Amino acid sequence: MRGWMGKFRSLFLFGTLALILSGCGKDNLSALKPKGYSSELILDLMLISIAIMIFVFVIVMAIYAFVLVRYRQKKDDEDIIPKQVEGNKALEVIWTVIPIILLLVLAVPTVQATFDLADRSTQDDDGVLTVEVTGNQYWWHFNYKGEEISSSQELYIPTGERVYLDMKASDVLHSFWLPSIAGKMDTLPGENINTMYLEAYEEGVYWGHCTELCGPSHSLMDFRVVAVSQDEFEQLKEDFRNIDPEAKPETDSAVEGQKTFNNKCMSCHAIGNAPMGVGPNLSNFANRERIAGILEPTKENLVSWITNPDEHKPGNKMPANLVDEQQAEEIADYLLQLDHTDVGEDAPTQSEE
Amino acid sequence: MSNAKPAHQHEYERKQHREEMKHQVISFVMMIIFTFVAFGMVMFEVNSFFIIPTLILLAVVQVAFQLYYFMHMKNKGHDMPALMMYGGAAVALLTIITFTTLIWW
Amino acid sequence: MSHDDVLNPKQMPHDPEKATLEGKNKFLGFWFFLGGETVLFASLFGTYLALNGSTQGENTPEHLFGLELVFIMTMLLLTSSLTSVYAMYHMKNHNFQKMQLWLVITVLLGLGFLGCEIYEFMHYIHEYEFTFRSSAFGSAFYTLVGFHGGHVLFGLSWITALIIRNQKRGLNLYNAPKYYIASLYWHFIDVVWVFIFTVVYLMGKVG
Amino acid sequence: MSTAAAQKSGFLATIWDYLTTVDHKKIAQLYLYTGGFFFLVGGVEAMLIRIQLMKPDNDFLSAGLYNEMITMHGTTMIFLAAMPLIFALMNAVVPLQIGARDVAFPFLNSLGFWLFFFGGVLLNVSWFTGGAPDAGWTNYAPLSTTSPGHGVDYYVMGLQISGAGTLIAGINFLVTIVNMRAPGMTYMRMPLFTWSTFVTSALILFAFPALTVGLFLMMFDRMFGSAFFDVALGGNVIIWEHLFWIFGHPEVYILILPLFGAFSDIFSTFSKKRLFGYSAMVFATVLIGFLGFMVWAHHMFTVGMGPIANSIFAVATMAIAVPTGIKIFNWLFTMWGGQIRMTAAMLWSVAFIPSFTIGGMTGVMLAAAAADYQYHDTYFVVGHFHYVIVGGVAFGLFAGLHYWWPKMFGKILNEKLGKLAFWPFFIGFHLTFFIQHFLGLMGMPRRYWVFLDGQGLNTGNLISTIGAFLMAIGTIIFLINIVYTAFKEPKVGGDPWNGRTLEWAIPSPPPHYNFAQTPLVRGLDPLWVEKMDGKKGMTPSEPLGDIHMPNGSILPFMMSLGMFIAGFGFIYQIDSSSWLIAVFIGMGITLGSMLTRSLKDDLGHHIHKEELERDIKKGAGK
Ligand code: HEA
Ligand code: HEA
Ligand code: HEC
Ligand code: CUA
Ligand SMILES: [Cu+2]
Repeated sequence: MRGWMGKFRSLFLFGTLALILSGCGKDNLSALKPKGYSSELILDLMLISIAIMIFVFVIVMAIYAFVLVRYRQKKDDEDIIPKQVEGNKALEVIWTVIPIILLLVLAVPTVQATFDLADRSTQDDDGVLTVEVTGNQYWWHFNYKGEEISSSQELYIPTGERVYLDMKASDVLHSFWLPSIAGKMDTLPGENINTMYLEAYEEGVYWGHCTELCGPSHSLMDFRVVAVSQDEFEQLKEDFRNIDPEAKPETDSAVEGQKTFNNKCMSCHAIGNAPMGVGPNLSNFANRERIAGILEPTKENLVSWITNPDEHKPGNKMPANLVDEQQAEEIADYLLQLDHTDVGEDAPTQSEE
Repeated sequence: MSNAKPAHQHEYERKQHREEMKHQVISFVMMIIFTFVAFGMVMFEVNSFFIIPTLILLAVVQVAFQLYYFMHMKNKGHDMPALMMYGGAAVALLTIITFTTLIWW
Repeated sequence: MSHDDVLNPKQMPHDPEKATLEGKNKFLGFWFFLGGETVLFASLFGTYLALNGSTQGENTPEHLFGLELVFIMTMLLLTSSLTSVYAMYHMKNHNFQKMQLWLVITVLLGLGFLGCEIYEFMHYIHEYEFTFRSSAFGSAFYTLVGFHGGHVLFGLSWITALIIRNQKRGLNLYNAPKYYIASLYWHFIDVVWVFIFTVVYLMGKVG
Repeated sequence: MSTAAAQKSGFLATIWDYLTTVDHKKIAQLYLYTGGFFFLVGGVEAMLIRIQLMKPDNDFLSAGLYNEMITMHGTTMIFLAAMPLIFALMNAVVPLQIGARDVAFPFLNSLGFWLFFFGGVLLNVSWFTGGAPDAGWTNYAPLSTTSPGHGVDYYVMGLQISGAGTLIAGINFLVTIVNMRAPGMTYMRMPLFTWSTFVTSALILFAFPALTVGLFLMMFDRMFGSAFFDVALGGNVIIWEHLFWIFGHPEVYILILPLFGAFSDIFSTFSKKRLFGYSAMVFATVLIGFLGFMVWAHHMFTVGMGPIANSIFAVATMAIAVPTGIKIFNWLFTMWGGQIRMTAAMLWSVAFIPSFTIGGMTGVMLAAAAADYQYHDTYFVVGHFHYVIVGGVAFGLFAGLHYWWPKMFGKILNEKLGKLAFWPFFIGFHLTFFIQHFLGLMGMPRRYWVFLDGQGLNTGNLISTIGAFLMAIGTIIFLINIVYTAFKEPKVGGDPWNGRTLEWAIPSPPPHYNFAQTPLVRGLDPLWVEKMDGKKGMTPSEPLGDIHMPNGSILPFMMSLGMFIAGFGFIYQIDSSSWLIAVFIGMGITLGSMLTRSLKDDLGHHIHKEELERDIKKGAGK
């Protein structure tokens, strides 16, 4: 299926179209710059549809322009009464049949692609990774099924293979959108579990958004997917399993921070492997590209987040003023050294551009 | 109520009404029978693969009697009502199909 | 047609309910309304069917429902449908008092139905603690059946109001359409009930 | 009685007249004023949205307020602006086009309006009582069921009440068109605007009950503790989505079809030709209405219904392009060979064709289910629906208003100002919404309070905001035009455009009984037929005689007011059961009024022959 649709791309019109469109948007964020199987498949489908639409539009506009230029009433023609034409069978058949044909041309690849993207045939095979994704107001949690590891906000996947996502929500509807790798899928509370797959071609940090209105901070529920080589992914699993929540930080301030953190924050957050809590798992916090999905990872921002998260993400579930400024700084020192893996550090990301 | 219609027409109409009433009573009897059958099947636990389709079929036929005889949809001058009832029924059917197939997965 | 003709027709036409333009409009408009009601109840049925497994415990349809009462209710309502047909039969024959009488019987049967339904609900609530709030199934059940019950109540009030209002002055071209559409409404209530006893109770028992 | 009141002069008498009127032409005006007002409200909300999105990380509006803004913008525009404005045109025109003296249910017509009015007011009261609804116009559960405060309660009650009004209006038009046509006005001679009103009303009849049920379930969950959407008790949140879209998709055709009808009339009038392919146009209208019920789940492609359901709904959705295409080409060929007069009404109609075609084509792109996994809930969708809604519905309303303004008010809207309003609006419209398709594909989801800097979205959003300001300028010029016309423009006769259909056969504005004598219709475009036979006006189908007219009544207003009061009661009884008093009072007023209505005979009144003869001498007969 990819074969014959891929071939369309080499056609002139498609080539140019693809070229023009790919001028749009940032790498690793735009649906127009596919870096994975699904997004590429979808882009091909889009291109087919756009080509059909351009074809139709040109015809409509040609008739339109001709009519408007040719049949405008002239100054002295006010009394002319045009012929009252009732219709024209032949013409009417033409503009019924041609659209039907065009739509069939679109419908066939649409159905094929729809089934292709819903394919789950390899999910239960050996060595195929399934990640349980949970959408929460306003953060994401990822549990790597059968691997005894989990992460929040950033999902790690190996490139070149299909990773399945089993998705649900803990509170309201969310939707997981990763434009440059795949499309999107809603996460629902309750018993309905949705499944989709990711297949990234290249290593990189890909940006995703929540696309289902989920409250005031809906627009701030960003996440990232870090695609790394398969070797690195093995390494990552290793690193994650070996996280020691009790590990002693190097600086005094961080040691203080660890204490306060264990006291005040562990009811919601976990370090190391633990089931999903009320707040994100912070195991590898220092590896995150963003704090809470949106803030540049500076100490200043982190302190500000810890003391007043609501200012950055209105309506989020983390209470403000749990600790004072001083303690927050210490905690920040602690969190910013939770650097448990080197994997993914040099993967290209959109913000570099 | 005073009635100035010619006697024969009056008689004719009455006869027609009686005729119609007879049909209606027959349909009532049918409806009662259907109801008995439906309840009977469930109460005496007639366990069969077909029981649910049968129940639904009985209901549909019974409703058709209501509509066509009791509510006179079979009479003339009911084209538009029929159109709209069928329209409603079509949307209703789609809705029910959806709610029984596309809600849980 | 003058006002006098409408209120005191010199001659009753064949179909008094459709003799005036207003009557024709009412007749048609009401049928259309019933078309819309079909979708309304379909949405409720759909919701019920989607949620009838969400019982959150042992208060399942099989466990709760007793068919005897439902059978009695069905007979009451079915018969009331026939009695209202008799009423319309007498309307067509311009026999006003008989029409009123049959409508009174219809109302009594309807009241009987409503009484049973209230008893049924009370029974579920007190014996089984099965309420509107106890599970999604409970919400769906009471909403569907309750909407129907609400229709019964409205229909009864409507017909009663007509009976009382017109008792003194008899049938005319102004109130004939009102009677007619009220009886249509009453039949439609029966139509809905047929699906309720089939889908909710019988199919609920079958499981 | 309305005639008696109208004879009393003075401001209060006028108010009383409008409160009690059952005249479809006055009800049309009421719809126009309220709908117009709500359009401005929705427009101001749109402007606030665009200002917030002018630059990245903006904090012009707070996050919560932004969600309220989009919710109210969508809800207001769809339910309180577009629909009533459409009803304004229908009420003003449809009875005239079929040669009727009034609608089938004048009383219900008024009730429909007042229910809509109070529903709309109730919804907007939420701004002043601690927060508007904030779960999107689609109000998805469980965000809506768990939304704090009373915003969503207002949504539920407001839409429930105005929805009841809409349903009533729909039934009224259906019966009017079936029963009230003048002799000779067969179905296949009805003007396209009447046809589309008919189909639209049928859509209303079948679509609104689904919304009604959805709103009831939502109301029960929020106010009475039921568990339809509460997953902890076995509820299911998808039910709301289906109910909403079973209503919601037909709703978008409810919006566009009447304007398709208006465009058909306008193209034909200003090309001086009969509509090309009339029967195909009728057929296409019916087919769009029919197909409109089978495609709702295209709004739910990413919900997880599975590939089979997605494929079926995708293909069904695409099918709608065929009848719509038939329409586009028939319009083009109506102009083909004609004598096109570029009046303001025609200008809006001509601009509609490319705009709507683009919107329709992006619609078909969205219908490709797999591709929708990328488009869904992004600005691509926002681009799509504003192209069809603004480029179709809003353009259509402007066109229709220009076209029928003289019939409603006896004056032609100033043509120069009309065109002056058009250009900024038209250019602004494309500036605002074309770029949004690309924003969506570049990674901008919809309903985003802020977008972050450095994602390549800044320029696009700025352009979009600039466009919105141009639209605002266009709207303001249109408002100025209305005022200017009211004071400066001369009165015109019954037929200022050289019209073809029946409404142009009587004076502008028409007397309240419309036709002194019901006309005899002898073909499609009846007035044109007579004109071609060298006659000045329609041939009457009846001798001059007394005309039966309905009486005005305050009861519709009272019933709706009762619902309004009860609405507050329902909303606030959660906080304190003493609010139940408001429910009882409100329902008491409503039911009491209903009882009064059914117990008190109301046979209407007659306009006597002599009075008509006097009118005719003054020019009402032609
Ligand atoms: C007036 C309103 C209106 C109209 C007329 C339409 C018309 C169409 N809409 Fe649109 N739509 C909306 C209003 C409207 N829509 C709104 C408000 C939403 C978003 C709601 C929300 O989520 O808030 C929406 C969303 C929406 C979606 C969901 C997107 C998503 O959320 O992911 C889809 C998907 O299929 C869709 C499809 C279509 C199609 C196929 C048509 C077709 O009817 C269009 C047909 C017309 C043409 C195609 C052009 C003319 C035809 C020709 C010239 C013939 C030849 C053409 C071809 C062969 C292609 N619409
Ligand atoms: C009929 C329907 C309709 C109409 C006409 C419009 C018109 C407009 N819409 Fe609307 N829109 C919707 C229906 C409509 N919209 C819906 C359903 C949604 C989805 C909501 C949701 O997600 O839940 C939406 C969402 C929506 C968004 C997306 C918000 C988001 O997802 O975050 C945006 C953003 O640009 C937008 C912009 C506009 C603009 C700029 C106009 C312009 O065309 C408006 C032009 C009008 C004016 C500019 C009026 C000017 C008035 C004045 C200047 C007043 C003067 C004042 C006095 C004299 C008192 N709309
Ligand atoms: C009541 C639960 C709760 C407590 C207690 C809590 N948090 Fe949080 N925290 C959350 C939630 C929920 C989020 C996710 C917020 C969001 O993104 O919407 C979060 C997010 C964070 C983040 C950003 C996470 C990321 O993945 O980028 C940090 C850092 C953080 N919390 C630190 C702390 C610290 C330090 C404390 C103690 C002083 C603390 N939290 C206490 C609930 C809590
Ligand atoms: Cu989560 Cu939007
Ligand atoms: Cu749609």
